[in-house]
Amino acid sequence: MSDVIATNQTILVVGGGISGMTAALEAAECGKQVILVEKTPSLGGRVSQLYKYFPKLCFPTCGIEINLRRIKANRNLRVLTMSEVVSITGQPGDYTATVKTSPRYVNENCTGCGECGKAVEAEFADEYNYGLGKRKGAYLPFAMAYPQRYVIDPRILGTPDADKAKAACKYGAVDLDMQEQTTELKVGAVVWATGWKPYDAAKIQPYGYDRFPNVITSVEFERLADPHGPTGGKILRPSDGKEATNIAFIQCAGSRDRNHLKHCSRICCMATLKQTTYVSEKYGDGAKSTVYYIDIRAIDRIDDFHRKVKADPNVTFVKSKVANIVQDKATGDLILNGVNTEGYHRYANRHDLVVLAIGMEPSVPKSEFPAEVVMNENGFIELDPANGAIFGAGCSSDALDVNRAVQNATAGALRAIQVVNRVARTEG
Amino acid sequence: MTDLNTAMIEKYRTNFLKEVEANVEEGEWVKMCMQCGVCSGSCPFGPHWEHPPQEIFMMIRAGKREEVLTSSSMWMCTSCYNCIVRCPRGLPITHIMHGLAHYAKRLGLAPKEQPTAKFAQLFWDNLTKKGRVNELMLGLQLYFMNGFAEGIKTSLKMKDVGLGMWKAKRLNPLEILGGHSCKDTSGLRAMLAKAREIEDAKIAKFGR
Amino acid sequence: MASKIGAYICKGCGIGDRLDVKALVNTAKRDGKAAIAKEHEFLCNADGVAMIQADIANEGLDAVMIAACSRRAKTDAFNFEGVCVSRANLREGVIWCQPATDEAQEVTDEMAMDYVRMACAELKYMNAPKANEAASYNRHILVVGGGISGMTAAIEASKAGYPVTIVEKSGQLGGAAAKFFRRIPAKAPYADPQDTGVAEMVAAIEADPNIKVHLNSRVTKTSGAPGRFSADITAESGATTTENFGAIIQASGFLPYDASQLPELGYGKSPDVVDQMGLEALAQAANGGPIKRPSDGKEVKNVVFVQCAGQRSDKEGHLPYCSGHCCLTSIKQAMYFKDQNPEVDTTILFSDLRTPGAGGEDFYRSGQRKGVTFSKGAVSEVVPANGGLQVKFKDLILDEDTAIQADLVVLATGLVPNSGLDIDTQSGENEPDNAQELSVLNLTYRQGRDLPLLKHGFNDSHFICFPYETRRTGIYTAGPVRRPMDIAQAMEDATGAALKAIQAIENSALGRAAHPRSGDLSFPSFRKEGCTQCKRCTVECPFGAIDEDEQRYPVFNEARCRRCGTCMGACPVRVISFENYSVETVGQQLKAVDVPDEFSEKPRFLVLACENDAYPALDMAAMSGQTYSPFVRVIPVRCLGSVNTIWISDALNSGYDGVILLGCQKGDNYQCHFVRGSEMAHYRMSKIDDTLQQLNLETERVQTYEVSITDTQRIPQIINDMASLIEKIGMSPFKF
Amino acid sequence: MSKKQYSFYPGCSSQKAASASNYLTSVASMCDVLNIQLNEIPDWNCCAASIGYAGGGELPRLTLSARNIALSEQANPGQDIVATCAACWLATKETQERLHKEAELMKETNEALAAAGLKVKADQNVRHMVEVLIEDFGYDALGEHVKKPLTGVKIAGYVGCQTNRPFGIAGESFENPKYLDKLVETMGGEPVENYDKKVSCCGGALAFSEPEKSQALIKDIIEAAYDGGADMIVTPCPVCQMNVEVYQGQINQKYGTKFSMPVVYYSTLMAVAYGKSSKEAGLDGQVIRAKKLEEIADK
Repeated sequence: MSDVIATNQTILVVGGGISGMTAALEAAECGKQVILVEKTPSLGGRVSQLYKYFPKLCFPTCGIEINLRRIKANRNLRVLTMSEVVSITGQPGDYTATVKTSPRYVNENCTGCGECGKAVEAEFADEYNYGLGKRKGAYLPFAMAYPQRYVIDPRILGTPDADKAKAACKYGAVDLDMQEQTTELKVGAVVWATGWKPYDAAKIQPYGYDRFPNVITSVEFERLADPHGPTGGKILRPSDGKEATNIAFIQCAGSRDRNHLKHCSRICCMATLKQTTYVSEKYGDGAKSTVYYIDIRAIDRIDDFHRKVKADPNVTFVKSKVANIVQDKATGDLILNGVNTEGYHRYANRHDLVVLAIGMEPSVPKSEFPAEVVMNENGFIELDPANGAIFGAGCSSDALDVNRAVQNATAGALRAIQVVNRVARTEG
Repeated sequence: MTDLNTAMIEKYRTNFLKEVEANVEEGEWVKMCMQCGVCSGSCPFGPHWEHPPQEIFMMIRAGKREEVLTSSSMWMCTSCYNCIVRCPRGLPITHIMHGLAHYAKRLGLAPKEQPTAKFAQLFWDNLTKKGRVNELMLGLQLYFMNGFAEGIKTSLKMKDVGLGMWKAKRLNPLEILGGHSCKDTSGLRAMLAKAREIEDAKIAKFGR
Repeated sequence: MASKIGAYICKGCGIGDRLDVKALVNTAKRDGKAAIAKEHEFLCNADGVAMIQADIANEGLDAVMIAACSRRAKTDAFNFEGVCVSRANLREGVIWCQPATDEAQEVTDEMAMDYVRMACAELKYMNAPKANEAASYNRHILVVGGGISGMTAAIEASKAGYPVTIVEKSGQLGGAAAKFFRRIPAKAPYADPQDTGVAEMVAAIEADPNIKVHLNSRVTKTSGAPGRFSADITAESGATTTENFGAIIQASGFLPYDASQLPELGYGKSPDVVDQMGLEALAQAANGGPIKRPSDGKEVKNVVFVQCAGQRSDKEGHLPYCSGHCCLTSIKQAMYFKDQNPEVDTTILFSDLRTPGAGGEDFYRSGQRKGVTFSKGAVSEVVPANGGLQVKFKDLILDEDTAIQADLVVLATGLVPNSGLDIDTQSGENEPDNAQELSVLNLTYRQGRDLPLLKHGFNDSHFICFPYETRRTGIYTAGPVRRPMDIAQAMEDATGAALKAIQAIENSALGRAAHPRSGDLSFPSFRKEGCTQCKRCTVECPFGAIDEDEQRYPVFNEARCRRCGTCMGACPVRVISFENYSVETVGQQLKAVDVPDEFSEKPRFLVLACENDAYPALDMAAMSGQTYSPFVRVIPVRCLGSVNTIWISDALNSGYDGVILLGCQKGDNYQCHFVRGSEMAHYRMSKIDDTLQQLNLETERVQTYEVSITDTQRIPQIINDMASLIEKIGMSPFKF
Repeated sequence: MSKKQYSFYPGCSSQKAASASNYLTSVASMCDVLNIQLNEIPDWNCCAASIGYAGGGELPRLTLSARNIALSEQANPGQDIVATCAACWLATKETQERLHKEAELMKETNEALAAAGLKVKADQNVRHMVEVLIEDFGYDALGEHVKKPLTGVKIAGYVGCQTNRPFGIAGESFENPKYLDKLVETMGGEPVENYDKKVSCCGGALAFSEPEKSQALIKDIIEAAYDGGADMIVTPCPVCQMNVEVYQGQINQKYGTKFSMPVVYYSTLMAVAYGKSSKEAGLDGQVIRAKKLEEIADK
């Protein structure tokens, strides 16, 4: 931290997901000084928790690897993990950002050898897998985590596990006395790319996410389908670990709904179409997917992917917002009640797993935002002169898919560069 | 132009929609429906609806005036409010259904033998008479609303219920002689008359 | 050529416990010819790095061999300016992927020693690349197309301090948007159509001394490379000026779909059936007053919008994709009527209403609030009736065939990218006579006049995480030419493209490569005397970076080059190489491996692995504790496209029992970030069977796979399968 | 503890010898313990319930409730209006809220009220008795008065529709409100876990006009209670109470079931737990006797 020198020609990028990494890299590769601040212990954000991308069904980790290589190779870019921007004051070309860094309890000596992880016994819900699995109290968040440095869960401090971890490290990397640090950074412009969080599914009461174990969210489903996930890529339902073969996908779970999120989250339709291919890929004719939707929003070049999925005899589409879900206590199956509005057909369909295509909510609400910015009522940062040189990027600015988020982040990088270049010109 | 064409020309005109917006309680919400069907799926009487709410909204937008107003569907509403709390567009569906049913009745288009339509009217007359509901009278009138013979049958069928209630002192045969009432019934009637007058005037203004 | 090598063997992470480090030090000295060879308890910490730096300074090392963890780990620690560095992967590549048993000890040690030998051998033929002095710097950006995208790119680049020239073929700026009455709102509350903003942008451009505009002009010739593009700008008069640029943004926009291909929907039959552009024209004419229908000037009292007209369909002549903006556009256009006169009936017939994002749904609700009628319906036909038009359709909600009477029908037809010539079908002898007019850029590139097209004729990258991964370095597309999009998205896209143009300018000036090998200073050089002018390199370069001179010799344009090495892999006479990556750096590695004789029962086989996907997958397999055959030797390559067949024959000649190539997915949905590298490799390997038969070796000894970075189980399996295959078919006879 | 005062709207069914007279009895006993004073709105009239729509229409119906509010403002100024009947609460609260929001409606309503010499401001809250218990007292405070815990009595909390939707009790969800279960626990009884039919409709509004259809719904409600091992059902709504209780005979005839499931009010439970007699708790008002409660009350 202490070695971080920043000037008012430095660009601060907040958030280390795909948008933040992109904004930071694109600016740094233009020769600008960039500081990338990430709240969690490693870069990658939401995309690192995806199994595949639509519509190509390629793997997010492939792009992450390239971006990480770009980061490792770039000397204009410095990364601060486990850090949060708590306040931003000043004006374009002259901001002061206060950054709070939580202790990792592991210093740069860490080689990633994993001995501390082996030594520690305590286990905790694995954030990377949305709590579907467990991880040790000393852990590497995921295989491609960067920095490739372990983390000590503060919950093991003061327990014998903490000392075991320390003892297991031959390189003096475990430092249990690490303290929270606060640093003030002088920066010229800020790109805000803190992304999104899944809407709280428990609030969608008729679907009983809080009551029925076999109702899960689409982000959780990504982890189930991923061979590197908690189930080794098997689609096992939480209640009894049985393989699910009759899966319902409910669209607009929390989106397009004035009781929840008013906006359309854009990605959910495509995510569901993609996830039906996971099912077909694993089980072929052995499994059925049913998509309950209002409108299928497979925008632009992607629509042919939509038609391809439609042609799959194992995928059924029902134009209907499911009214409610009832659990069959005996089997843990779920009965979905509703009406197919294409010609009024009432249904009570049984499924063994229900996936809620969960809506996209901006991670940082206006109330918690460290500076005064113009947000629309959906909580997305608008492009507005009143924001000075604080620019929203990626899903902080709208509900976007990865491709658009990256374009938007690249644009955000230029907006920041315009400001610091102006500073450079005036300072000569 | 042939009648067929005239009929065709009426289709998807917003005339009926506008009529509903002007004359039906909460009618201005009809246009906001996005046909998700959550209301239709949420109704406990759903299977008894010939046209569920979301379909009725589409029919209104398609200009199907007669079909909507003569339908028995709205009369199936049990006022459970499931549809209201689940509607992603915040339509006050229960009230719209009530409004449509009332409007149909007011225009004399409601199905003649619709039991709820009849009962609802009995209920209203009963309560406006004295300002408070006379449960016994209401019950009896109801049983006999389909004629004397029907009435005897129903009464016998309901006998045990009545008996039970009476034993539990929750039904008083003497109510038949009058029973509960507001004091200021004249004021109350005047008030209702005035309210009715105001409402009629508005509907007259729109026409039809 | 590295002359003085320092070899450093780390004992950390269990390497010291698992391997005979003393032996490795000797191997580095004896076989690796290292001037200095040291072991260290914990090489990546400050003390270890300081030791190496001291040796570089005091001993004049020009090359450093690090035998420790994977090259993907501790990159920052083992990064020494101006010194060649190679990595022997003893951690992920040996101890983590081999069982810690006594039986395994011997072969594990052999593995480690080979990797040390290989890393030293690689260094012997490596030079630290230096920036090309010839690199040129030109901050001037050429923007082709003066629509919203082009104007945005120009304004945003200028704001960052870069001069811009816009070339617009029509007589005015503004493109399609200038023909709009209003645009879809871009700001909260997303309730009403808003001004297109074209006038302000034009004014801003005219007021900006940094932006020059050529109207009624086209680009008739483009040559050069990032930092030194030269473009002929030809006016209608024929007058041509030549200007130099550092980078190019192609914002050539779209052409409306030809609605006359939809006679069933009445287009061309009745003047009162228009497309969305047609409606914009009517709205502009009405200018806020009542919109009148073309046939008889009657005020439109009822209008029907038909969504997805000729779109989202596999029918001949229809567009297979969704044009993205049409739903929002129809809502906007319905508002033209409603805002002017709420009594006008406006009906939108759609199959899926697509109004994504925060603004989209608000705008949809606003349309409903204003009384626009939305109906999910499938339109079959539009015919004249009752002095107007009748739209026949199936109401999918009411489940009945029905019809609407309308004064005016608007077909939401899609947009078609204006992306110039399809170089895959229209270059060389297939080039049409009017190619020059048809082309947008008229590149003088060996591979054709325009950018390669993707599916559906759109330009540029189809990558999800790298939308600006252009196949013509320094030339970036923006706006609807690269994906169907509305004004808001086009402006974002153009701003992003402007950054990439600026980035290309700054990096080419320093001789640095563009994505994905960002910052790489190495570039291909070739020995002219050896060249047979076979043109494979010029044909196979995925980025069209290599031209040909008069004598058909390749002309390398470094600034266009992405350093994948596909040319190097293609060259049959092996005259193409990079300072730090060449036929030798890899060839010497595989030769450095100690191949036991055929009676040893210790086969050897080679894996050439894509450094971005296959190699990391092997690292992660090891991290997750998977083991695989100890007889494999893995060499990472920049791209499978850079694999020269000589490596295969060298390997087989020096007694290897098999070779596996691991690359990325090829084909339509290619995942190779050098686009065609993996494809080229597969093609070349399909030809290698003859070579094998000549050597009379079994063809299955050489195998090529498409793998991905997530194949952490599959790749070890592939390796083990090769091991058992060799057991089955026996060792290679070519061992000495 | 000082007396809490509220303007009280009993509603038709709670009148003497009316279908929910026993509800009122138990409420009175409960309030006596909790030291609540209910000031009845003088000359209140029927709210027209939801079924009033057909005959009445919008304005007349709302005016009826407006009259009650106006009378309350006159007689019990500054006091929240409290109703025990779900329909009464819903109709009055809806009117109060709409009058508050819609100036035009306020104007027309007062125009009509003028004919009865009344005027309404509609600025006072309209609350259900359960809200008063939870918000103004809280479970702990309610628990303090328990003398005879309802030990061993298993009770299905049937919330029904109109106490739950569209307004509901603050902090509770529409699909799975927990307050009845918590009240049962507070009174020492045992709630039925995840009672499926908790918020299902009993078809109350159409019990008379569509008996078969509503009784089919009632059947499921009672069945689910038996499945949960319930000794009785508790409800906050007189319409629910009556429908679910009194038609069991007819349902048994139609479906060959052997239902005899007591249906009581939360106030009944509380009165008993607070040590009141069977009579004071309105247990004599049960068509299907709640024997387990009687035993406790008579101890």
